Amino acid sequence: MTCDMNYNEDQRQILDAANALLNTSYPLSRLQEEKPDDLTALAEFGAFALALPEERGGTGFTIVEEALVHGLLGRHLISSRALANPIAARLAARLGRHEIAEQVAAGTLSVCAAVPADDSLLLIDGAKATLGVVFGGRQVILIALEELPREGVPGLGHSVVLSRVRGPLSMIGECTDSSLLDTSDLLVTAQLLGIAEASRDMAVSYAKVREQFGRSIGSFQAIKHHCANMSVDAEALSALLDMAAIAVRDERGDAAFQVAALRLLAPRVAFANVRTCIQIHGGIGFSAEADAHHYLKQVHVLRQLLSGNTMLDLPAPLAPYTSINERN
Amino acid sequence: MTCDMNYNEDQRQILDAANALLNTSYPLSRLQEEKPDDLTALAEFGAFALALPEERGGTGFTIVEEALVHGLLGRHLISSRALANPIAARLAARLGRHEIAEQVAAGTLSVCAAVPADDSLLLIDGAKATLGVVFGGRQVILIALEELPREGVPGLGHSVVLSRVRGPLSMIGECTDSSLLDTSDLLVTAQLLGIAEASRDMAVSYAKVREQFGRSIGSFQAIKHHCANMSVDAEALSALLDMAAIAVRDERGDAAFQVAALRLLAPRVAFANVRTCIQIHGGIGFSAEADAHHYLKQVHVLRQLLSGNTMLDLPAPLAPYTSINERN
Amino acid sequence: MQLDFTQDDEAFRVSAREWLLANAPRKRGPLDGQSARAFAQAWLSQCHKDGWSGIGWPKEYGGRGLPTEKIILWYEEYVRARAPSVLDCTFVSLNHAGPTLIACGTDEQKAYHLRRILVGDSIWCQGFSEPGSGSDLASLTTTGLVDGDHLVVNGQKIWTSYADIADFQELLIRTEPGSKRHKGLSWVICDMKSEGITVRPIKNMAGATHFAQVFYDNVRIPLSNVVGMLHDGWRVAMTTLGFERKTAAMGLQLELSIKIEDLIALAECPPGSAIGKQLAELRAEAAALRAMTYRTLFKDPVTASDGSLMRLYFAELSQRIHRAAMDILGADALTDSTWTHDYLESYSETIAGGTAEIQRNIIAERILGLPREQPA
Amino acid sequence: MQLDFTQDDEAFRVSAREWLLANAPRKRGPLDGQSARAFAQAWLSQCHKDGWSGIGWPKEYGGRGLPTEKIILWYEEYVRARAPSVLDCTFVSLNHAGPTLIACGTDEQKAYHLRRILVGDSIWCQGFSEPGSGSDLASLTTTGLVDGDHLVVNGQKIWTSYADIADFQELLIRTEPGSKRHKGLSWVICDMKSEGITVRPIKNMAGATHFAQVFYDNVRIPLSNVVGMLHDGWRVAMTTLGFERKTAAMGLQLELSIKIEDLIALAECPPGSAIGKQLAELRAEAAALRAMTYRTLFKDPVTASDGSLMRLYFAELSQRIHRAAMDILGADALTDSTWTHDYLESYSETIAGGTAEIQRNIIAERILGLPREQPA
Repeated sequence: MTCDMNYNEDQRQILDAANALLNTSYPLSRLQEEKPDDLTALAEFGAFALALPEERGGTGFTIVEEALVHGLLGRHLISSRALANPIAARLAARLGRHEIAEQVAAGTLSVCAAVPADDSLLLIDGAKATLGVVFGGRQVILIALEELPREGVPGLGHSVVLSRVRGPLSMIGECTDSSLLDTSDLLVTAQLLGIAEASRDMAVSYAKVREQFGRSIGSFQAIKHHCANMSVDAEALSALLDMAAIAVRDERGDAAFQVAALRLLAPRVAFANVRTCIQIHGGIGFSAEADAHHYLKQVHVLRQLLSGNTMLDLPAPLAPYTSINERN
Repeated sequence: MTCDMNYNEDQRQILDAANALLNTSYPLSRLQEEKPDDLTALAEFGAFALALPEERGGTGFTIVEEALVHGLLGRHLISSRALANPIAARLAARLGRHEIAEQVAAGTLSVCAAVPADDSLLLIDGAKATLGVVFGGRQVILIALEELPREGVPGLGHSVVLSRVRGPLSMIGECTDSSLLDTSDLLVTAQLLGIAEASRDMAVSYAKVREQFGRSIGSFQAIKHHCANMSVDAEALSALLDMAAIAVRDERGDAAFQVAALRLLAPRVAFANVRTCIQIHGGIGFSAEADAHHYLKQVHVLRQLLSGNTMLDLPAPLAPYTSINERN
Repeated sequence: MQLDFTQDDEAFRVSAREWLLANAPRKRGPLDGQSARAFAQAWLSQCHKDGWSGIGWPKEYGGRGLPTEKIILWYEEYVRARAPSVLDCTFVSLNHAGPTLIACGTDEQKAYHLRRILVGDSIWCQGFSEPGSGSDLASLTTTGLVDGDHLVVNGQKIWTSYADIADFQELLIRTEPGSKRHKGLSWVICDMKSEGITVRPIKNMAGATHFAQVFYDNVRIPLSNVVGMLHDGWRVAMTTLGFERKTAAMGLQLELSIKIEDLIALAECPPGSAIGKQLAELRAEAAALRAMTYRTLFKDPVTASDGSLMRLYFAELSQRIHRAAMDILGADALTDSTWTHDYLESYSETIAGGTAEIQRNIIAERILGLPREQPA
Repeated sequence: MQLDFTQDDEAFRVSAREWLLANAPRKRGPLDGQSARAFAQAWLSQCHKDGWSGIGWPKEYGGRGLPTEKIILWYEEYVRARAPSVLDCTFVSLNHAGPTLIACGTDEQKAYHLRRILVGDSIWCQGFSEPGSGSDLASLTTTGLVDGDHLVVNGQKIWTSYADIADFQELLIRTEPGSKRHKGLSWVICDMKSEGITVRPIKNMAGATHFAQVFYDNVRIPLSNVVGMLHDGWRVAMTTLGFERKTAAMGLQLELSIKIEDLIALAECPPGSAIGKQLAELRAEAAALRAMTYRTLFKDPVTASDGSLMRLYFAELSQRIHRAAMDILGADALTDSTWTHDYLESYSETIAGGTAEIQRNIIAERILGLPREQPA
């Protein structure tokens, strides 16, 4: 078959392996400890070198498998450093800084994501990072952080870990090339999809066991329909992500269009699902004791890493041949 | 009591009387005949002279009671000529054309609503009207129609009755004064509220009697929650309408603000309720045999008669004394 | 995961495109009645003449037996060329009755009907819904009692599209007296010219009269018209679901991608404007629907609940697109036009074939495993 | 229908405004713990000193017995001056416990508690919800067994706001063994310093710790602390609903009008922009909420279902306003600030005090008369 939207055997294997690693080394329960994620196990697994050519230390997979793995990273609420890392590696390679690219891919240089806020930069979970990737609309910038003084900043709900840096930045280089931005957005939206699916699953599981009025709340149509809505949106987003990942991998003409669609849809779906997940959990969902709120906060983080909306600037892959006026 | 949001005795009486008239002379079942409404009975009731001073043939009520009555006209899907009429009367009076104003209020001159469409005017249910009120954004224009040739135009779903006129118009006068536009919008939104409430009531009644899966569909939570949503929105809109009507009557400083809020909210609520009403009715709701679709089409007509959005141009009646920066 | 079209596929795409641009009617056909029938038949006949009818049907039954890739390309080219809506009066025969006969019919039934369907000679309608069983199909009560070598049918059906112009009907009836729910039903071929059938057309809110109520008063149908086993009609009705959910829905789903492009062309969208934001979101959703459509095509088997996911997404997106059109049209929203007609028709999307509420129940119960609704 | 404020009303408004602008703290108080208690007590004590505590309470109990008009004006001025949130740790005592004691308490209970509440000397919390009965309050199982002239309480409560800093609790318990649903409950005053009480604070998703789980291990409460009749606690709990739904909610509801104005000031809204459209709609909804609030104030009686209508509209509007703020904030949405904190807190609006789903059930069943949910 020349077309097939199902996962192939290799894809199933890498997903199974990544899942096993994540369940062992990064269970959600770790979040209660409020410690920064140690990404060593992921780096050793090769998660940051997935799409690198094998001669550069990569595992020979493609952006498709990398996106699938990032879906799992989203599910497991892995620090956004795991996103900054593959973007930094690609950016460094484009800048001809291959020594940086290789160290980053191997996980020996710590990279964090950063976003501009007024006259400063907010580093996300970057207290100890040596490099930063600034996600600033339609460009990404690689900066050196080693010598910059960081000021701790209380983050959203006291659980997003932030620090602020000011003053002249030590810029390694920047990139405004759409293809890198599309790759970046693909990985970010893959994580958003992971969150959208995980919050659906968490809500459904809870709805099956939580009882009110003498029966499981999942037997109430309002809850059922909430869950159905979460499923439909996650399914649509997931199909779109697969389509976009294939298009990016194969450098198809519609790659930019598909990623633009993802960029709009993914944060919306992830937000809606996380909100519904919290609502279905009731009081416990609003507490810091359930994990639902961590998904919410991560969605807020991830959406800041998406580049700008280009949805109406791109030709559609499926457009009419004649204008509607010609037809009627 | 100096403040009271309940209807007083006079208001209850006029509503009861109008309701009795409408039930007798304008039952919804008349719509199956697809004939233009004869507004004589309403004119004789004084519906078009409600807010006129008594010395001019009015009944001495105010815009508040007029708005309440227009809520009932909306419920009964009375032709939009019943809206064009009181606006034409007010506009003629402002233009010093008192003879026109009096004939219109008495119902002896027929007036229709008109909206600009490209280089022509669409008359709504105006096949025999002698005057037209053009609702064109932030102005209303009174035109004479007698000598204009009209071309029949198929209307929305073949049930909105339209005709088109072209060429130079015989303009009697125009008005861009906000107070007249606010009065007009108040009556239009009152009709939209009437539709929002009527479609809620129609949906609830049907949900109680229609059975599927061995029980009334109103016992399913999805249907219940649809109905609850219709109620909440209609209740909010209704409270806002009362607030705005009082403000317009008493020439309060916040009248324009309240009407601006109505202008945004009323079509949205009416649409949502009518859509839900159709959905709850299932197949029969989609057919032309139930009345739900008439509500839908009337909402489309009424929204065209609303003047432009001014919501963010007006000061709020309840605004902070200090900016948030001063506070923190 | 791959979407690699071969050179052969691309050549097929070009031939489909060229044929469609040269042959597809330039104007929308009539909405209902005999003129709609004539228009649809002429178009299908023209398709058939050049080998474009039943492209997914097996070759042995007169189709072209094309693989999924080429069917995708056909429908993509079909909607891009603005060929007539797939949801015309040939929809049921091509996408539902035909495939059911192929799967469950006798040789005689196949021999008689399949070619007529492909050529456009016979028009079919569907007799499933009843006044008391809209969303609850299994509660249907129209009966067929065996009398010699015939079934004698009494009862009524409703929301039967094109009943007034159809030659045959796929009719689901309760043949086992006293049976409950899904049991004891049969799927039979009903000749619409049979004595005892009365068709009462019902006008819809868009002003078109393409559905009807059908009354059966001692209608005699030969037992040889039963498709599959007697009393086994539910299973027969379910066999085409996969086909229906894959191929048949494709044309409708892809058409939304065209509609949103038309809407973007129609609207003036300054960057950052409210309408621009809305259209961008709708365009993104149409892209997602297309991706879902393709994903489903390669899924095996496609379950009823997969269908519900896609159906629900499609229906609500279609309604949103059409509502946005009404906002963009301004005063023209009051006139009858292709946009306003389609807008009104779109209200049926969340009702026909199982309401949105039923689809959500199916998703919640069958995919997510939430507890079943408690019966009364 | 009229909204005519008298000269006397207007003079009152001016005096309220001047006092608030001169006295209301310029900064938001601490969120939780003893410092939040100290802040709230200092503010209430200041209000009381100048006659602004319990303005709606009857004069005989230390209030000012002001009519509805003046209470409206007070809350309007209160939110405009950005005085401290009414939903601090004095909310339950002023708006719930106090009015309940006024309506149902004994002379001794009133004499002991009411003045302490008005002055800010005693802080109350509410002990209604339990782990197994969140939205289903009537299923509560914490028991109080009569033992001589005491009740012996065992069980647990959850989502009790400010339990860690409260002096007293309004505690709803099952005092009639074996009773079901609303029957056999009692409303008692529980001294939070009683032996056998353990408070486990629970951090919420906004990082504040203002609610808690409370465990009762053979806690002895004098029978003289029962408010109303023994076993008649449900009725007692319901008496304050009217008050709560009228006056208490007003401050919160009107505060949204201020928040939307702040948001409009914060955002840059070019005409026709997507964000401008959204803010215009939110502003219109806030205006509608204000109108609903006023309407409800003049309604008599205010039923539970009136409360549900308003509660639901308020809750969802509040969440939409706060979500819009997050969009507008851009990268600042990642930092902890008044806006982001309030945004996270807003998630409780559709959960606390009966979820949005429960409110919709109440509206559908009690206002619209749709059939009751079938019990399991």
